[in-house]
Amino acid sequence: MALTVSYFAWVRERMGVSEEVIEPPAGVTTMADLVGWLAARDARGALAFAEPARIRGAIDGVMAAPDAALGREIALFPPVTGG
Amino acid sequence: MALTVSYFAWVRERMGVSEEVIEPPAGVTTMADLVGWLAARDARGALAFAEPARIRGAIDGVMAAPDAALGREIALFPPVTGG
Amino acid sequence: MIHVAVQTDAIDVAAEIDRHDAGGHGASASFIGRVRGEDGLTELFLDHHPVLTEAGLAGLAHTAADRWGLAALTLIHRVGAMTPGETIVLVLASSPHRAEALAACEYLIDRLKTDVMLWKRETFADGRVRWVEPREGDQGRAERWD
Amino acid sequence: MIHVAVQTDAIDVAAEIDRHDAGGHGASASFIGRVRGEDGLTELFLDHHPVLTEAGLAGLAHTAADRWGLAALTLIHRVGAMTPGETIVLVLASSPHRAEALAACEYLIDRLKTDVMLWKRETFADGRVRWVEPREGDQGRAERWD
Repeated sequence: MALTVSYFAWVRERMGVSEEVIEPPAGVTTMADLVGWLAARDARGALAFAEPARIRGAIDGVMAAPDAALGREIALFPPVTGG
Repeated sequence: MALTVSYFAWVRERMGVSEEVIEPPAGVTTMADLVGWLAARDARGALAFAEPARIRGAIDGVMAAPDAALGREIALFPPVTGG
Repeated sequence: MIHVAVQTDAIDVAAEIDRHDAGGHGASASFIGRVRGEDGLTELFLDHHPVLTEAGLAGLAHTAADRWGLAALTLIHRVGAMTPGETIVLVLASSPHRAEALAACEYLIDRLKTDVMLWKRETFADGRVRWVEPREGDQGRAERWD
Repeated sequence: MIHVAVQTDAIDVAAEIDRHDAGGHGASASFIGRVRGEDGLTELFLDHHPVLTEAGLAGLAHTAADRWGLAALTLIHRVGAMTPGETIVLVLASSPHRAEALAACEYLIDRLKTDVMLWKRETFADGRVRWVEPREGDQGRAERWD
């Protein structure tokens, strides 16, 4: 299934793109799976997702936990620093 | 000794004047003495100082306790309600 | 930069913010108190003491600026007759970080209720006139800071 | 009256205060956060998520308005590139009485640090660029409200 994945802050810088459409294998069903798969995919993924504990995510526009099932649009980013 | 006494808020309204120069007897040496003497002096004093616990005062521009010795300028007023 | 004023003129909030903000502080907290038109109130009159009111405000301002290491503090209180919607008091507190500005602002507005020589008189549409009594809650809020 | 915005344009504090204050609320508390020019900082860039950032701000605004029964709330966050002295965030909270306006203002600024999809990147005069890391203290301040 094709997923649209967007990246923010230093995750985007390390991935070198702000958004991409990907087709992970069938075994990738949760956000944690996706982060692990991206980390193993190539050098930029290994850099961006070297520390999965520092990665937050949203699924279809809603904040989600690592074990949440994937949707169509996934956002991956570091902890926030607004205000 | 002549004292200048000023009144504020409802104390002023009940006294009917904002300021007066008075010459209390020698036994009046503290602010509490002065309040008691004003309460006994006439009907408007009796009205303004019927409840001495509700009266606050300043001596020569500085907030003072009831047992403080009198100065030259005394201000008498209710508890404050600013802000 | 501490600016304290007691005035019968209307408080120009925008102008005061401009003056206060000239330094471009990291964090600015403010509080604006206005006359509420509840229960048919038509006028709020604030009586004050010509010496003690400003001295009291200046004392609070310096205490707050020292305690929280403020970069700037503006404290303006209006006195005399006001109508509903008009600004009674303006507090602006600035510091490099937010916690100090917010705490100073809250301290000042709490203390203004109990420590400064000001007395409120309310006039209502039906002709009633009454001097506002101190509220128990105000004393409690003010004492949190001791 | 809740007004929430995420914008790349400069925040016009005076205009926002005018709009917010149209109702003549009894008490208004505000917080203004600005870019600090410490350590030779020349630019602050705020990255944001086109959907989640505004949704997060709106969620916080409604939570605060309900929790403290606010009469009006304005919450504006700038995103994109900014220079020292420029306003990053503006919070205006109004209620009949002061305690609610002050608490809501403090709640919002604390939660903005931890609950809204925004990321700060700092650029310095010597060419260094770094993404700001979350601070332990921010998490603690935000959790006070749980």
